[in-house]
Amino acid sequence: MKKLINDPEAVTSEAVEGFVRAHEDLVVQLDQLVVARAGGAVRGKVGLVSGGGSGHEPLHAGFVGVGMLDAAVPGPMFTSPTPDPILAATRAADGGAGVLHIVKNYTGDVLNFETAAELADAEDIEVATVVVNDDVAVEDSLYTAGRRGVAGTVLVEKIAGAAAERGDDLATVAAIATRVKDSVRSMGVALSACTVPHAGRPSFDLAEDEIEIGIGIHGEPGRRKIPLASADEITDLLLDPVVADLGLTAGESVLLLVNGMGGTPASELAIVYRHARRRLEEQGVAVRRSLVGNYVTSLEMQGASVTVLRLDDELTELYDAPVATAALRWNL
Amino acid sequence: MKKLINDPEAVTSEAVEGFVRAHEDLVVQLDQLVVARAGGAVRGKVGLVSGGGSGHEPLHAGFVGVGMLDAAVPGPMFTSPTPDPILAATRAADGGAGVLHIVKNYTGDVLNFETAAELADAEDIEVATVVVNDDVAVEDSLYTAGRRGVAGTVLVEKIAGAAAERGDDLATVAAIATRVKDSVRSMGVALSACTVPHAGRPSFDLAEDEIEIGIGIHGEPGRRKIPLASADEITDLLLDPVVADLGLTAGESVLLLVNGMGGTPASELAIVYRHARRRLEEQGVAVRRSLVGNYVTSLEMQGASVTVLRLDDELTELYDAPVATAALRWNL
Amino acid sequence: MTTPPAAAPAGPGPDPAGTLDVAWARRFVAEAAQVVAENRVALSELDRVIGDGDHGENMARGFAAVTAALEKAETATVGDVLKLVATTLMSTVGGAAGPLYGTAFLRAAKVSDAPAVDGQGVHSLLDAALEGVVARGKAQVGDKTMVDAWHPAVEAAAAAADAGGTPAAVLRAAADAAAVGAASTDELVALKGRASYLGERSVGHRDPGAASSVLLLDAAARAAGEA
Amino acid sequence: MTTPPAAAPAGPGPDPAGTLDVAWARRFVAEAAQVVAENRVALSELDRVIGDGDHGENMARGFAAVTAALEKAETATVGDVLKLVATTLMSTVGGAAGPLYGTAFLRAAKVSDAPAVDGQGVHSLLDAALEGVVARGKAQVGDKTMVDAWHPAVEAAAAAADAGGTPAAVLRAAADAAAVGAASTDELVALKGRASYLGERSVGHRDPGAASSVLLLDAAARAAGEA
Ligand SMILES: Nc1ncnc2c1ncn2[C@@H]1O[C@H](COP(=O)(O)OP(=O)(O)O)[C@@H](O)[C@H]1O
Ligand SMILES: Nc1ncnc2c1ncn2[C@@H]1O[C@H](COP(=O)(O)OP(=O)(O)O)[C@@H](O)[C@H]1O
Ligand SMILES: [Mg+2]
Ligand SMILES: [Mg+2]
Ligand SMILES: [Mg+2]
Ligand SMILES: [Mg+2]
Repeated sequence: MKKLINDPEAVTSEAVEGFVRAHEDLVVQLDQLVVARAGGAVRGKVGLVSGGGSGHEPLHAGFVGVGMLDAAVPGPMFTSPTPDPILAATRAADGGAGVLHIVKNYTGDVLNFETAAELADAEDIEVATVVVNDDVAVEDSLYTAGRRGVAGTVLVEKIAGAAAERGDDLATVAAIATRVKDSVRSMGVALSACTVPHAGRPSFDLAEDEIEIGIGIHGEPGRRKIPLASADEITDLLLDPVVADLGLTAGESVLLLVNGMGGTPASELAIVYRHARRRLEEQGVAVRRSLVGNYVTSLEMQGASVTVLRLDDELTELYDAPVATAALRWNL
Repeated sequence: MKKLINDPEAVTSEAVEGFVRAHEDLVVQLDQLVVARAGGAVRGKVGLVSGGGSGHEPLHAGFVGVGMLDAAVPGPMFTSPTPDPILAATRAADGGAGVLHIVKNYTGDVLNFETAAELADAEDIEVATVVVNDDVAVEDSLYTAGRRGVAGTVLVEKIAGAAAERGDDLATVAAIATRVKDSVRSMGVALSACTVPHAGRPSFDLAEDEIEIGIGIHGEPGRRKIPLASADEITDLLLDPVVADLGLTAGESVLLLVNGMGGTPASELAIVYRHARRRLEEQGVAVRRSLVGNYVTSLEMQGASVTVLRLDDELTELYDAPVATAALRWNL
Repeated sequence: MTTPPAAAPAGPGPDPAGTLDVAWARRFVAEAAQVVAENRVALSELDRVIGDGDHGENMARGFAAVTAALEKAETATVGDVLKLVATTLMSTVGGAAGPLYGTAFLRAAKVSDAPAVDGQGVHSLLDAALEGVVARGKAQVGDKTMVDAWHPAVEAAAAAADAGGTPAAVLRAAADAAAVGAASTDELVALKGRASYLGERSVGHRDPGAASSVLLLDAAARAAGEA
Repeated sequence: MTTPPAAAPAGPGPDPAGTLDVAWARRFVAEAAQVVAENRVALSELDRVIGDGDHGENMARGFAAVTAALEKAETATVGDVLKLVATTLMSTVGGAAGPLYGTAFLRAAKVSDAPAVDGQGVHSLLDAALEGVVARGKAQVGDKTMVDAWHPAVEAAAAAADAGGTPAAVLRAAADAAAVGAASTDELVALKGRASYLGERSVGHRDPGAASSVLLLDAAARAAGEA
């Protein structure tokens, strides 16, 4: 294992410290491992809190700032944070109008945020929760842990953040977040596994000519291994289930997000984007907004995911609204 | 070799096509492999053109837009473009006030831009050239090819771009670009080599416990191999020669850029940044601006470089000026 | 972590009437911390295969924190100790296991807030723990989770307690049944937790949380037996 | 590229007076394209060790383009062919080698704009090529570049031409001297081009541009000998 780290146990705390110092115009670090918007909670604005295991940078701390999250809670590497820092973040984000928890659907994240929400409630902070579950690689069923939350989370955070920023109340912000969650689907592929620092070895094994389709973002293996194929073929394997699950039809408008898993060159993401866009357009779907880059990563994993969000006018307008965070910034 | 590509020979053209489609609000592609600012040359504004081998994305096309480059010329993978597309880019960037060529100091780049400048001159387009050579891993000498241009190039492009945008004439823009070039130094490390698609094998060999200090950005081996060390130790090995070469002293202000080589997790870059910043501050140097991320990459190489730019008020103001490109965007 | 376990605190010996007291609870924590530390890599490896490879880390981090917290804490009852375990695990383990074990210990603490716990008391305590896991995680037997260890453990504890077993005997019965239950997860398709994402590919591998549950119950039994 | 070389175009046979004509120039291009394609991987491997591993790619791309361009072009003189080679390499090779070879062929074309080139003419042509490389690249003998192949080649060509050698003999002398010169780069520390970044670590490896220069000069000699 070769990494630019000091102590495997200190990766998260040192990385958060470095991140905050590099972006001190945008964020501050609280006593706990919590990254909050500089200047504190905005009075009267709904606060947005997200968090989860570390190793997915820029998620979530990279999205703290104006127009998006008010606080992020980076847990240990690939491990949900505990309720304490989530509660601290919730307090920091509360401007008196309540707080939305944006949670990726993993048992650990759901349970820890649930506990934190109970504790916040005991302090009279109103909390609403949206659980993002955009990963079509996993079947959604009442009898399983359900679909995972992956790259679509960024879009929920961006769009709900814009709604909060324009002054919507908690119920409205939560409803918009839920609408985004219901309109977004993703699927990913790994060409290589990642290595969690304290584990010291790759999270799964892949032969030189194999790739893993339907991976999560925690180094979990995917649904199946297949032989290495061309970028266009792989893109089809990611895009087709997304389109099918969304039930997209000709004439609809979408946002297309091609997300890198951390170790993928930008040129490869552009090649995946090129084909996904062509394919959508061939099906009569208009790609009105695009995002290509490393947004929800798995450390140094090589691979990518394709996310499609069905757009309407309001979601488009909220997506376009000003944002100033470390990893997304426009119109500000 | 596992890559998200179709044909190794088509990587650059497909990636450029995908990139342009994903950012059609900012850029257009010309007939040749040239990426130009959407809306064409700005009348009366000095045009900025840069280019070089591909594989360093987002450099250079990711920096085309308002406040930075007017056109970029992506060559074949790690290979300087030929004079023809450079000439086409120069024409596209010319708004009647002349064009600045920003060239990284590699024999191939210098010679091809030189030829293109001669051809532009023959068409009565005034061209000035700045050759960026910030890599302190290479000794600068009249009797060698001299220091390479690496991550500092981004800062030359940003700051000269702002000067052009505010209306400075060609001589002034070139002088500012030269001032940035003279005030910026970099040094890099590789934890792993990268694999050029058509080569199909790593650009150099590294054992499991070795790293390469003083690498360039073209998969060239560096000055020396050393055993893997801690992030803080490696950061010192990068930062110390940079500070020494700049002759930085207590009381000065700098911009600190920690650049990822493409396959490095954001958390590791933050850890390098954290230590570099601490070290600079211990020496009484004020870090006034920071940039941490993948800006000048070597495909999927794992590693990082540390760049320090000595700041004065004018350079700071130009750095802060609005920019809207695919990879750098603020105040717009 | 290869440091030796904290020495069992000097306390009253085994109660002649066959009850467990706060000293047992403290010995249990010491035993548990040691065995979790020893199995850190093994638990993470189980989790690497069908999860995200951190279960050993999570548990080791949690029990190291419990050990540290207990050193500084005054505790009068079994319930005091279990409550400290609960809150510490809840705030240090993270992941799925943190809230699940945290709730389990919290519920167990509530029913053991007495100076001494007999065989029936041990059963109640285990039963409350299982209820806590199910309340939070909503898993059923057969879903390939820690419930597959806890459920047979509680059943065996009930039988042993009804037969008038000592606390040590009840815990031994529970631990042994948990081991069988954990082994039964090998052949199951996971329906809850991260392993469920693998579907059929989860078959052939043991659930890490079930494995750690066996370690904890075994530590409890050994702490009682050695008393 | 493993396609066979374009068949040498039918043209006049060897000039009895011992001069080279446009047919030779076309044969030279065909030979060069073939040998560059055959050595694509080997040249890139040389470049991988002390450069960026693309020299074979660059040259193969360039000569494939030259072959295609020449197929469609009318050429009356040696100079016509060399000029087409020059502009095509300049616009397709990129990197350092593109402008360097481009300028070399451009300068050579300028001094060979005649229907027939004799032994002295071959020397002038090679001399002009070398001057072009030096004018652009500013390298000296001993800097571990293609100049280390070209410089002895031109000296040998001068001697052979002065001795009244045929064009074929002059080219053979040049090619053989280039091979010795290229081999001499093995022990040099690079002072120009990418390999210079390696400093002492460049010792023990052959310069790729010197190696490709030998291939080109040898192709020229063979094209003359076979005429
Ligand atoms: N819904 C659930 N009910 C009961 N136990 C569960 C549930 N989900 C997960 N678990 C248990 O948690 C264990 C995983 O714990 P851990 O690896 O620490 O957390 P994470 O999965 O968040 O990384 C699983 O092996 C399983 O026994
Ligand atoms: N300044 C120079 N003068 C002469 N030849 C040079 C010079 N710089 C580089 N070369 C030649 O160019 C060759 C490298 O060509 P190539 O690999 O195609 O370009 P690049 O180095 O840009 O990748 C070297 O092996 C060397 O022979
Ligand atoms: Mg986990
Ligand atoms: Mg090159
Ligand atoms: Mg786990
Ligand atoms: Mg080269």
